[in-house]
Amino acid sequence: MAKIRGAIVVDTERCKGCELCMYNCPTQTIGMEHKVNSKGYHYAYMENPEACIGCTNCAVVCPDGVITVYKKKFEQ
Amino acid sequence: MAKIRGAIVVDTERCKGCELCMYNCPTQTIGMEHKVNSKGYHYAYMENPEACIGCTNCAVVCPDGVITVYKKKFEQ
Amino acid sequence: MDINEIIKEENLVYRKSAVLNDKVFNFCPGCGHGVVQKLIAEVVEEMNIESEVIGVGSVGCSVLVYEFMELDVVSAAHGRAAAVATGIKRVMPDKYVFSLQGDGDLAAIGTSESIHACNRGENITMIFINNGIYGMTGGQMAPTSLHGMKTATSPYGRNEAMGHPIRMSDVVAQLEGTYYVTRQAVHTPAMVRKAKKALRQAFENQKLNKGLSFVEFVTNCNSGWKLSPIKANQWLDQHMLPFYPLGDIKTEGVIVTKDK
Amino acid sequence: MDINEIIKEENLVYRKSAVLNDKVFNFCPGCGHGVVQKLIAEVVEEMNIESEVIGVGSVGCSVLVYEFMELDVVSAAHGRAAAVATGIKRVMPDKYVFSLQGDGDLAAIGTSESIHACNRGENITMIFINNGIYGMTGGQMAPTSLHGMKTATSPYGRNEAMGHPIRMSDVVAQLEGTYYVTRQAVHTPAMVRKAKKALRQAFENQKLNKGLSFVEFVTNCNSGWKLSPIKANQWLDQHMLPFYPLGDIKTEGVIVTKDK
Amino acid sequence: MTEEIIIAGFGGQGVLSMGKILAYSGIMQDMEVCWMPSYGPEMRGGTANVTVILSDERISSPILNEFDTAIILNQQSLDKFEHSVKPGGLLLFDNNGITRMPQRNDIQIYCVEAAAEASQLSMEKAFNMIVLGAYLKLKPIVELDNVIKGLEKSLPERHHHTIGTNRDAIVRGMEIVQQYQF
Amino acid sequence: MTEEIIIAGFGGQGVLSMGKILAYSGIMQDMEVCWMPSYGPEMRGGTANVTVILSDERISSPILNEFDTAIILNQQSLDKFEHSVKPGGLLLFDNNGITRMPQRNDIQIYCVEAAAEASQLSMEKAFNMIVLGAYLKLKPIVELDNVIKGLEKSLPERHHHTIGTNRDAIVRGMEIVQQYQF
Amino acid sequence: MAELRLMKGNEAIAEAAIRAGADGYFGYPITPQSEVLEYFMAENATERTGMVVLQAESEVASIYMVYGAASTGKKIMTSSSSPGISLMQEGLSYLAGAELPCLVLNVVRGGPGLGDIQPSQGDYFQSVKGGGHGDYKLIVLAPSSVQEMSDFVPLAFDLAFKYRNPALILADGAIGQMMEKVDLFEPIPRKTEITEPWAVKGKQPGEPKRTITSLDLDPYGMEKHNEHLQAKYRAMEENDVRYEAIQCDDAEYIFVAYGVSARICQKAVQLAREKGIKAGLLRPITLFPFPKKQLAELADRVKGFLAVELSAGQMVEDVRLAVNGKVKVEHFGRMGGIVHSPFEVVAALESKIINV
Amino acid sequence: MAELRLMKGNEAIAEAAIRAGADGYFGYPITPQSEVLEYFMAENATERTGMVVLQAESEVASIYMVYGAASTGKKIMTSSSSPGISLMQEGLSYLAGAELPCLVLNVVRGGPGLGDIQPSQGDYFQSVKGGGHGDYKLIVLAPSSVQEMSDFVPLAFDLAFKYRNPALILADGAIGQMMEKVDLFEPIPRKTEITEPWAVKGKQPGEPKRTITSLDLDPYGMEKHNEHLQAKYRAMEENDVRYEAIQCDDAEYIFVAYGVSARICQKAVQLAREKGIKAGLLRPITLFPFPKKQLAELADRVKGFLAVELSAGQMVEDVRLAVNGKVKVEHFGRMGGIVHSPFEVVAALESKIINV
Ligand SMILES: Cc1ncc(C[n+]2csc(CCOP(=O)(O)OP(=O)(O)O)c2C)c(N)n1
Ligand SMILES: Cc1ncc(C[n+]2csc(CCOP(=O)(O)OP(=O)(O)O)c2C)c(N)n1
Ligand code: SF4
Ligand code: SF4
Ligand code: SF4
Ligand code: SF4
Ligand code: SF4
Ligand code: SF4
Ligand SMILES: [Mg+2]
Ligand SMILES: [Mg+2]
Repeated sequence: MAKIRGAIVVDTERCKGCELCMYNCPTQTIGMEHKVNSKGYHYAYMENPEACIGCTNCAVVCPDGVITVYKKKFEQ
Repeated sequence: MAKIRGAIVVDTERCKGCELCMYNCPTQTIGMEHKVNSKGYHYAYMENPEACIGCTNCAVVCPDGVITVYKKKFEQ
Repeated sequence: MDINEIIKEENLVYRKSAVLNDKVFNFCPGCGHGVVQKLIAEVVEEMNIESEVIGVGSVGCSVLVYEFMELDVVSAAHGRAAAVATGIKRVMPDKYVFSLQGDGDLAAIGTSESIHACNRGENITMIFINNGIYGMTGGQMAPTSLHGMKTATSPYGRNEAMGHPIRMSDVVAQLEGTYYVTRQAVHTPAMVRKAKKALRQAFENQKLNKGLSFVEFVTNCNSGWKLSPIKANQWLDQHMLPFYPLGDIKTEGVIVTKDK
Repeated sequence: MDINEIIKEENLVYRKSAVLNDKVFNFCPGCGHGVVQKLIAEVVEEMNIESEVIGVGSVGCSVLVYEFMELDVVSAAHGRAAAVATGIKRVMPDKYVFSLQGDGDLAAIGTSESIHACNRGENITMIFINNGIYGMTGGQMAPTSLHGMKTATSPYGRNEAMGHPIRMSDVVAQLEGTYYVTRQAVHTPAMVRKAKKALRQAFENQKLNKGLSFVEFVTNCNSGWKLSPIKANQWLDQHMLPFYPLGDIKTEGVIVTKDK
Repeated sequence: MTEEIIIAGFGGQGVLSMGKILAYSGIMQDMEVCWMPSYGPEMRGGTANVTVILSDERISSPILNEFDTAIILNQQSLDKFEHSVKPGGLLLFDNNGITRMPQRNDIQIYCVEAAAEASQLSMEKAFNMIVLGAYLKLKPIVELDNVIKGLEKSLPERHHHTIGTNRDAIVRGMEIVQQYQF
Repeated sequence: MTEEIIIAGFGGQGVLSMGKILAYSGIMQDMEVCWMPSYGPEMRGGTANVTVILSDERISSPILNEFDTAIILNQQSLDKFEHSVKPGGLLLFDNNGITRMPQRNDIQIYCVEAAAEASQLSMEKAFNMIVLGAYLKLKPIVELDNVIKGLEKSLPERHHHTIGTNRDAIVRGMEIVQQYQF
Repeated sequence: MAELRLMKGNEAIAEAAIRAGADGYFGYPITPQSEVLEYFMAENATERTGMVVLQAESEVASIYMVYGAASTGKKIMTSSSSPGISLMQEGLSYLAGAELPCLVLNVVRGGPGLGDIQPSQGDYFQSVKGGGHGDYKLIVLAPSSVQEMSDFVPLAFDLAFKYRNPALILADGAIGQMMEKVDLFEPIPRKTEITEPWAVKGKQPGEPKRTITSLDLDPYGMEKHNEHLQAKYRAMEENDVRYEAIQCDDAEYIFVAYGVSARICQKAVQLAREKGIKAGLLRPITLFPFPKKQLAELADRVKGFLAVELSAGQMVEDVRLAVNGKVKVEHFGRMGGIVHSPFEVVAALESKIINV
Repeated sequence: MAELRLMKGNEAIAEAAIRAGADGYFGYPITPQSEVLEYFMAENATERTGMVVLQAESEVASIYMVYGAASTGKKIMTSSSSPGISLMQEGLSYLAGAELPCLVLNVVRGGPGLGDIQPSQGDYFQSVKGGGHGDYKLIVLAPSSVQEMSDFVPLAFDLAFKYRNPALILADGAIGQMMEKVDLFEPIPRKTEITEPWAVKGKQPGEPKRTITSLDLDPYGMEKHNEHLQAKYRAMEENDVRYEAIQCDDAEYIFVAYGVSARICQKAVQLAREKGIKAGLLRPITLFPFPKKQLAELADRVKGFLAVELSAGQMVEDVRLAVNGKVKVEHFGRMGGIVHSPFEVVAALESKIINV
């Protein structure tokens, strides 16, 4: 059976910490960093990287175009 | 039997000769004078005075409020 | 029988309203503007509210309304009558305020003011003379000019590139603030009588604080249309009324359904 | 399994459009404006029409659109984007012209220009960001603010005396010149995807010379509403969408009947 | 030579076009010309008038208070412009509808019964050309040929067939004009 | 005496209200005061700053290029305003989030770890009052009593219950401020 | 009652309008003056005094709401900033033509066009020469402190009603946004009875009707009306010039500046005097009527004038017209929202006037 | 081809626009200039040259359609009369700020307010000082004949593109409505290829994108932009002043007048000389840039100036600024649509300048 795995890359310096990606991720992949970026924002990161299915929901709703999404089918 | 008779008074100096009264009179009472008033307009007058039934149609449509209408019931 | 037996004060059945003075209207012969001004005067006189009325004139053939009516009148800039009326009514809520505008005034340059006064539901009476043309300035195309209509600025007929004729009454009827929207005409005696009732209604609504009443009159501009007054009224019947059908569009805040 | 096996160019499924440059949007965190700008960029990129697009910005939070998009853009005065877009499109009929306006811009000060561009059926795409408030100037009441909504100029809630919230899409759908009118939102992934289709449609219509396409986006202004982005989107669902329901309002020049 | 003329009457009497033809005639004769109408809403239903200036030199003011000639076609215009004729100047009028006749005795006064003549000849449309003819008889500042050329220029192609009639009307006007007898 | 101060940080750090309280305190002490914020859309998400002037005389320009004191609450503001402190003047900063430390050696530099302290004491809302306390320790131009009066004036009635906490925060700020060690 | 407060200029003017018994405010938001409308709303002006406050759909609508409301003889106000005031130019010409008193506030920002939102004085010409069409004048007052933002409200209304003419308060982003302490005057109750004979209120039996218009199709009538207006403007110049002279008595050089520039020049006077330059400041308070006579008198005894404005040089023309060539008049100004420092101003005096 | 015709000024300017290769006209009817739009429509300009002609819903819309269309580097025009031009003031400030070339015609009528529709020159200040907000200038040309209504169209477009600045043709009801003979210039074909590097046309691959805006939120950027604009205006003053001097060489007294007033003054010069008064006429053709230098030079050798305008006195201020007190400068004008007679003008010269 093939398994779909995804991954996101967050441009942390551009992230404004709005949390909309986190809220809209169906797999609870995303969390917010405790640290802030140079603008003072807590930025998004993959808290549970293995959960990501590459659905792009987070990237699609991100108002700042901060997230890039990758997806790969793995044969198990 | 009672008969309704009407009469109109045209303020000839204010009449602009638009003919709308004539056109809207149900009894063909009104005609246009050949003479013109000081503004150069042919003005309305009672061509067939006996025909008037005092319905006020002419006065109601006259855009310049030129016509005054009177009406009287006569016992025949 | 002597006609002078009839022409006596006690037999009087119609005379120009006393709210109009003796100046001769500046309108062209046969122009519908005159009838509307007469109706306003009659309604004000019949309601006996001369001392409580403030009129708002606009720029168009009716610009001199203040000359002819024995009422307090404020003359607005082109298109701004609805804003001017708003200003007056807001600080004088107990007065009757009406505005009188042409189609160029209300539906072109004044679109925004008209729409927003309607949307705010200002408790005023907006009177709208739709003659499908800019009368005063010499017969240019108006937003309400019909397709194909020849005007000074559409000498070969209005075409699609110039925009579509707009039914302002239907547009403002969509807005929550309008309470009464009606379209009338004044070129036959029956229409005049009906129109007067509508206008009276619009003024009565103010007394009851009902919000905005919008009374459209489809009239001729025989000069602009380059027809005799009688021909112009016939053209009005044949062309304007099919596109601008008469009747109430919204009553008591509810749009009248068309299927009835 | 190493995440770097996934993060490879050949596995890429989503990246910010290349029509957007690297400058950081001036919007507040979580603002819907950003998503709309992304969608415009994506549609333009996918249609491969960068070199044929002229954008028209307006005054509101999206005023700096010319900073962020790698497109030729003309920045209009407050409220006048529809007129500016008209001017451009009329002399450049082969270009794609879109305008991007807020609700204050399009439905307050720009009412007249908006209505008449729609009524003329200008062959352009009008994009309308309805966030129920004046975002840029600090959260004042907009014509689209809901009843009871607290803003900087209605601190105790919008009341009737301040006018009613206006559904501009429904108003312009009444006009003959509009070909496509739709209301969309962008705060859930599904909505964003749907909205993008609508926007694409609106651009495609230009190619086919269909007349005016009007795309409303109901978005949050979390700063103006004084809510966190997530809370703001919830409020949007609960309050804005019932009053501004999503979906196509007019397609192919015909109003979509609501009973379906 | 400079001739400053006012032509005044009802709207619809062809006042403006008469002035225009006169001006075009002047151009045909290489003169400087200026045609300045009254304009705006007050024209509606009321009077129309136009100032025409023909001159050998550059024309200064297009707006005048005094005229060499006044061509008057109704009572209101007579009331308004009789006093604007320069002493020694010309007043030409059509007495149709005139109730109060001209009074001045320091100017030349001529009458042309153009309205009557036009209706008699069933050439109502050429009424203003009869008046023009009368004027040209009194002040032959432009030649008839140039007037015809002026007509050609000022009329749209589709009306050129009327030029013959207009010419006749002008000639008729020249014939019937006469000094006004107090 | 005239004291010209810039207070700068993120929006949301209470920069403007701190300035306002300072200004009100000045009024309570019969001084002339002026409070001039940066304003407009660039505030959004970015930095906020305010100029406060306290003086015994009529205040001339409300807009300044140089300051006696700069109170700095983030990196961007440090970058922007470090060089605007007059030689010999005061720079007071909170080192939270600061990555490039102040460089000048012709001014007095003090540090107050107000953010850390506020979170430790769970009085995040009074963060700016800790900073204010630190400043007043270094430049006691207004008396604490007058600051409290200023607070009363500038806070709406319904927030007057917080005045005690604010007072504590000010006092705490006075205690923890210390000279910055290069 | 009278009261001491720390307020923004924009807030002070709104509070002053409430206290001055204003009957109506109509306006549209724009930075840097949105606080005016916001203050009225937050303060619930309508409940406090019965004053009407309405957010209009645009500046064009605002000024015509003012036109309508002012026709009733009441105290009516609007406010905006540069682009919005440009949109009101037709309306201002109408208000002046129809002789309606009202109060307009312009909190000027950097232009032209959308420009920026920082303080500027680039709208001087528009304000005093007439940005609208035709020959008309506004009464123009230039506050240079928050206190004056408050004090000039009743003054502006008084002058507006005295002359039946719109009055403009010309401020700038700095004056609007900054807070200073302000001594608020005792509230004046709103007038319930309108006594202006020209004001519309419904034609009363036995009284002639009232008409508010600026139209007269007869050019002779129109000229007469214009002559009447001009006579009024001359009366303003005769009777209502206001200015402040600071250290002018022994001055050899005079700064002429209004609004925020005047504050900077006040400092510049001090700096110049420290340097041994005998400088003074003439601050016009009324920009129209302009203190021509005062400047002309000074011109007889000083060596030069420096007009200091946040503009490319606008008021300097009025200074030159007043000085009429007697001594040198130069201009110094910054643009686009930059405010000059007192040092720059002194340097400009030296380089442009003294050392040439 | 070139052609001699009898035309109204309003018609001539429309015909000239077609011949000058104008690409677009957007306008709204208003007396006394509605013939402009009417002529384009009747002449079917679109068929003749492909020029776009659109009746806008208002003057505000017109000027912003111009703004949009002008952004593409094409030759765009609008026209109106006084109240309509007032409504365009915001737009004009934007056009100047964004540096867009275009042509605006104002056929001035009597003001203020609705006024009347007779000829006036009461919009001079608005035109040359800036009726909109901020520091900006329009290039202002004042035709005094129908011929110039035609000739100034290509000239105005040239200047507008040379400086990337809006140009205004300031006419009046008389010039617009009167017919004169006009020698129409040879048509210039419409440009098909836009070469202006700043014009938007869609971002081309490899080229930087183009932005048309007047916004710069950074005041230092905004000031720089303003300095750039001011430099441009100075260049106009240096290089593009136009005027006509009539019998000035030996004159002792100079009338200064533009447009229709200049024609009347020409007659007045003649009348004055018949009376033995050595009068001359300086007619500014460009009102901005104003012929300051020429007036200053004349001021060194004449005894006085009379500015003759159909206004309460507007251009006279620019004359005074140029003359700078050297000799007497007075104003004579009629208002509200009345046009002065040459006799009145001579009488005014005698009473205001010579016999005092
Ligand atoms: C700002 C402005 N623009 C244009 C005009 C010119 N104008 C006067 S009336 C009018 C249109 C009149 O048409 P409408 O409103 O339909 O009235 P009507 O005369 O047909 O009754 C126009 C364009 C003006 N006076 N002011
Ligand atoms: C003529 C004019 N009036 C007012 C303004 C001030 N202003 C700028 S943006 C704006 C409203 C913005 O609201 P909206 O259009 O809803 O856009 P948003 O920021 O909410 O996206 C206003 C009133 C202006 N710039 N110009
Ligand atoms: S791609 Fe989908 S699953 Fe992965 S983080 Fe984004 S929303 Fe979550
Ligand atoms: S949605 Fe975008 S900006 Fe918001 S937190 Fe996620 S990555 Fe950051
Ligand atoms: S009253 Fe009736 S019947 Fe008599 S004239 Fe008038 S319309 Fe005719
Ligand atoms: S309707 Fe009136 S104006 Fe017309 S002809 Fe009859 S009376 Fe005269
Ligand atoms: S122009 Fe038309 S609308 Fe105006 S008065 Fe004449 S007919 Fe009536
Ligand atoms: S103010 Fe509102 S609309 Fe503007 S960027 Fe912030 S959230 Fe978005
Ligand atoms: Mg009409
Ligand atoms: Mg908004």
